[in-house]
Amino acid sequence: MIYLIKILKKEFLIYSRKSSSFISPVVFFLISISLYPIGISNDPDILKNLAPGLIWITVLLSTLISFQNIFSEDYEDGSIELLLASRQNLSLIVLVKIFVNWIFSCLPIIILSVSSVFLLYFPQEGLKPLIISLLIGTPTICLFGALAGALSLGKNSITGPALMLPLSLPVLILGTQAINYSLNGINFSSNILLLTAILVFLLPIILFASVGALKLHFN
Amino acid sequence: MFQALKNFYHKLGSFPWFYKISGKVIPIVGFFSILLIVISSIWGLFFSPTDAVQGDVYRIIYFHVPAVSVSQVIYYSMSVAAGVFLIWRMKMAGVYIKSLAPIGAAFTFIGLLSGAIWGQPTWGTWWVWDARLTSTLVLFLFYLAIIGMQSTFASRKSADTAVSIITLVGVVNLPIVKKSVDWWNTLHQPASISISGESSISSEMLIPLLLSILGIYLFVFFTGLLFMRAEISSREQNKEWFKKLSSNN
Amino acid sequence: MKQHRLKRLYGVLFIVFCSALAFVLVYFAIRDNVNLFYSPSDLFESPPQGRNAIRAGGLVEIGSLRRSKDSLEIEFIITDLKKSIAVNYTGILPDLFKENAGVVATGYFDKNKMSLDAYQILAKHDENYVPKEVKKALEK
Amino acid sequence: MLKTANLSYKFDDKYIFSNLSFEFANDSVFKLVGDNGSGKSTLLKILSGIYKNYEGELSFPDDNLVFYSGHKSGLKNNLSPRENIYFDIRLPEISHSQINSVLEQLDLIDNSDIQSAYLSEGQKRKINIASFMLSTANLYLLDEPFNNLDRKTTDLLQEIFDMKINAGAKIIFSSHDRSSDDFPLIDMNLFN
Repeated sequence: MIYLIKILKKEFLIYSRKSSSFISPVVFFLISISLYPIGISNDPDILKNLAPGLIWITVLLSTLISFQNIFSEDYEDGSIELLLASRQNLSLIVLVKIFVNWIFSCLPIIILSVSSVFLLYFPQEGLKPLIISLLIGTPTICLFGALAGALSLGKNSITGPALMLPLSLPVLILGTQAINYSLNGINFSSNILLLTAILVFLLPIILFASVGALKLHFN
Repeated sequence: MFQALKNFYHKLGSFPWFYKISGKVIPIVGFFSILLIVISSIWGLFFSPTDAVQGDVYRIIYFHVPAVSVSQVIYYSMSVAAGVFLIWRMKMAGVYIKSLAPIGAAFTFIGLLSGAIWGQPTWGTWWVWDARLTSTLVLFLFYLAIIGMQSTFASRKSADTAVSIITLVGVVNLPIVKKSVDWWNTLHQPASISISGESSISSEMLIPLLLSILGIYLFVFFTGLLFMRAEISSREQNKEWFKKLSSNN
Repeated sequence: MKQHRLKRLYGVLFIVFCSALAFVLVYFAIRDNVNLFYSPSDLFESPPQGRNAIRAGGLVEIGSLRRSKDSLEIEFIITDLKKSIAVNYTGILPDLFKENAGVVATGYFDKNKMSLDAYQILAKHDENYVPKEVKKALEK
Repeated sequence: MLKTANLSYKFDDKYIFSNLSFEFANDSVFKLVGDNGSGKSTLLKILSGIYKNYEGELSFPDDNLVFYSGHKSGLKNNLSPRENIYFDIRLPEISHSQINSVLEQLDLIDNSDIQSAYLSEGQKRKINIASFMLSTANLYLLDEPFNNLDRKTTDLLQEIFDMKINAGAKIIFSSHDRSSDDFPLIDMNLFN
C-alpha cells in the first residue's frame, strides 16, 4: 500500500510542477464560458436553460484535451516499462494516475462552474444538482479518457477522441437531464443513481481494459 | 456434415486458399455489382413513380436506405469477426476488420449525407438531433476509432487485438446510445421496410430499392474482397506461398 | 495459490462486486423514478401526491382535440377505454400525434380539475403501434 | 538458479532470436553482445518480465527481485534528482541519509534539488546509477549502462558491479564493445 501513496505523491508533484496543469483548466473554462454568450446570445433566459449543457460540454472538452498526458509522458521517458518490470499491481497504479488527472483536469472546472450563476445567469437552486451530477459524471469521463490514452499511447491518432465521445454520450445526456429535471421540479434522484451505477459498473472494467491496452504496447 | 463445416471454417482462415479463390471471384462480383447499381439507380431515379407526399425528393431513398443498412450490417459482421479473433486468434478475422472498416465508414458517411439531403426538404433542416441520426454519427465515430487504431501499435497482433476489443465495445455501446438518445421524441419516421409488418411503400418503388440494396451489398462484397487481398499481400509478401502464387498468375 | 492467480481472483471479485452494486443502484433508480406511468383510471383511483410531474398515457379520444384560435394552446382527452382525463398543452404537437393514437404526456396533475397540464407530449409511435405501457394499461 | 531452455521470441511471425539455452550462475556478471536488432534489449525485457509471450521455458529462483534499467531511464524532468531517486518504484523504502550519501559519492549533491531538466545528459545518467546503487535486488538487467560515460563514472560503475556481485546478485548487461575483458560473453548473433 505504501508504494501507492508514494506514487500518488509523485504524480501530484509532477502535475503541480508542470505550470500548464494548473492554468490550462482555469483558462480553458474562462475562455469557453466567455465564448458561449458571445457565440450564442447574451439573452439571459436563453443562456439560463443552456447553462447545464454548456458546463457539461466544457468539462468533456477539458478531459478530451488532457487525456493524452495521463500516459504519453510516462511512455516517452520509459516509466511505463519500469512499472511493468516492477511486478506491482498495475491497475491500482493506473487508478491513482486517473484520480490525479481528474483532480487536475475536472475538479477545477467543477469548482469554477459555481461562477456560472453570474456568467450564464444560471438559477441559484440549480447549482446543487449541477455540482452533484458533475462530481459523479466526470470520473466516468476521465475513465474513458484513460482508456483512450492507453490505447493511443504516444501517437496522437484519431482513436482517442473518436472513442471517447460516443462512450461519454450517455453520461452527458443523463447529467444535463438531471439538472433540467431538478430545475422544473422533477425529482432528479433517478438520474443521479443511474450516473453512479454507470460509474460503479464501468470502473473495474475500464481500469482493467486500460491496463490491458498498456500491456498491448509491450506484448 | 459437422466435420465438413469445421474444415471449411479452417480453410476460410487460411490466406493462400483465400488468395486463390478471391483472385477468381473478384472480377465476377465486381461486374455484377456495378451492373446492378447502374440499373437500380437509373430505374429508381427516372422511371419509378413520384411519391404522393414527398414528390421527387424521396428518390434519394435509393442511396440512403442501402447505405445506412449496409453500414450497420458491416459493423455487426466486424464484431462477429472480432469475437472470432479474440477466441480463436484467427489472423483472417484481423484482416477482415482492417479491410472492412474503411468501407463501413464510407457508407456510414454516405448514409449521413444522403439523410441530410433528404431531411432538408422533408423536415426543413439539414440535421436534426434524433435518435437514429445520432447513433449513425456514433457509428461513424467508432469506424474512425477502428481505422485510427490500426496504426498505433508496433506489432500486428496487438493492433488486431485492440481493434477487436474496440469493435466489441462499440457493439455494446451502440444500443445504449440509441436508447439514451431515444428519450427525446424522435422525428425520424418509422422504418419504411419493416421486416415483420407490410412495408409502407408501394411495390413500383420497392423493386428498384431492393435492386439497389442488392447492388450495394454486392459492391461491398467486391471492395471487401479487394481490400482483404491487398491487406493479405501486404502482410505476407515475404512468405514463399505468396511468392509462388503471385509469380504464376 | 500462485501469485498471479490470486491477483486475478481479486480482479474478478472486484468486477462482480461493482456490477452487483451497479444493478442495485439501477433498481433503485428505476423504482423511485417519480414520474411513474399513470393510466387515466390510476389517476382516478390513486392520484399522485406531491408537486412532482407525472407521466400519463392513453389513447387520444376521437373528436376531443380542440385548438384555440389565437395561441398554441391545445386541449384533448386521453382515455384507457375505462376512464378519461383532459390534457392541456401549449406548444407544437409531434407530427405523429393523431386521434385514436397512443400518446404519453408528462406534466403536472390537477386533482380537483382532474386535468393534466403537460409540458411534453410523446407520440413517437405510429398508429399501428401503441406504446407498450399504454397497451398494458388497456389490458388491465 | 536462473535458467532458460530454448527460449525464443517471435515478433509478428519473425523470430528475433531462437532456442537460447543458458544457465546464469549466482553472483556473476554476463555481458550480452551482438549487432543491433539481434535481440539484446528483447532478452533483457523478457528476463525482467516486461515481454510476456516468449516461447520456451524460463525459470527464476523464487526469491527473485529484479532491477531493470532500459535505454530510457524513466527519469522525470520536472522532479529533482533527490525526488527522482526517492520516488523510484524499483527501490525499497529508503531514508534521506542513504540518498544523501549516494548523491555525494556521485557528486550530484550540490544540484540535488533543482529540476532534473536542467542537468546535463551525463548527470542524468548518474541519477540512474544512484538508483542502481541503492537497489537491493538480486537480478540486475542493465541495457548498455556504460554508453558514453566519462572515465571516472565508468570506474565507479565497475566498483558497484563488484559490490553487487559480492552481495550475491547476478548482473546481465548489454554492451557494444565485444572485447571480453573479464565478463563471460553471450553473443546474441549465435541465436538469430
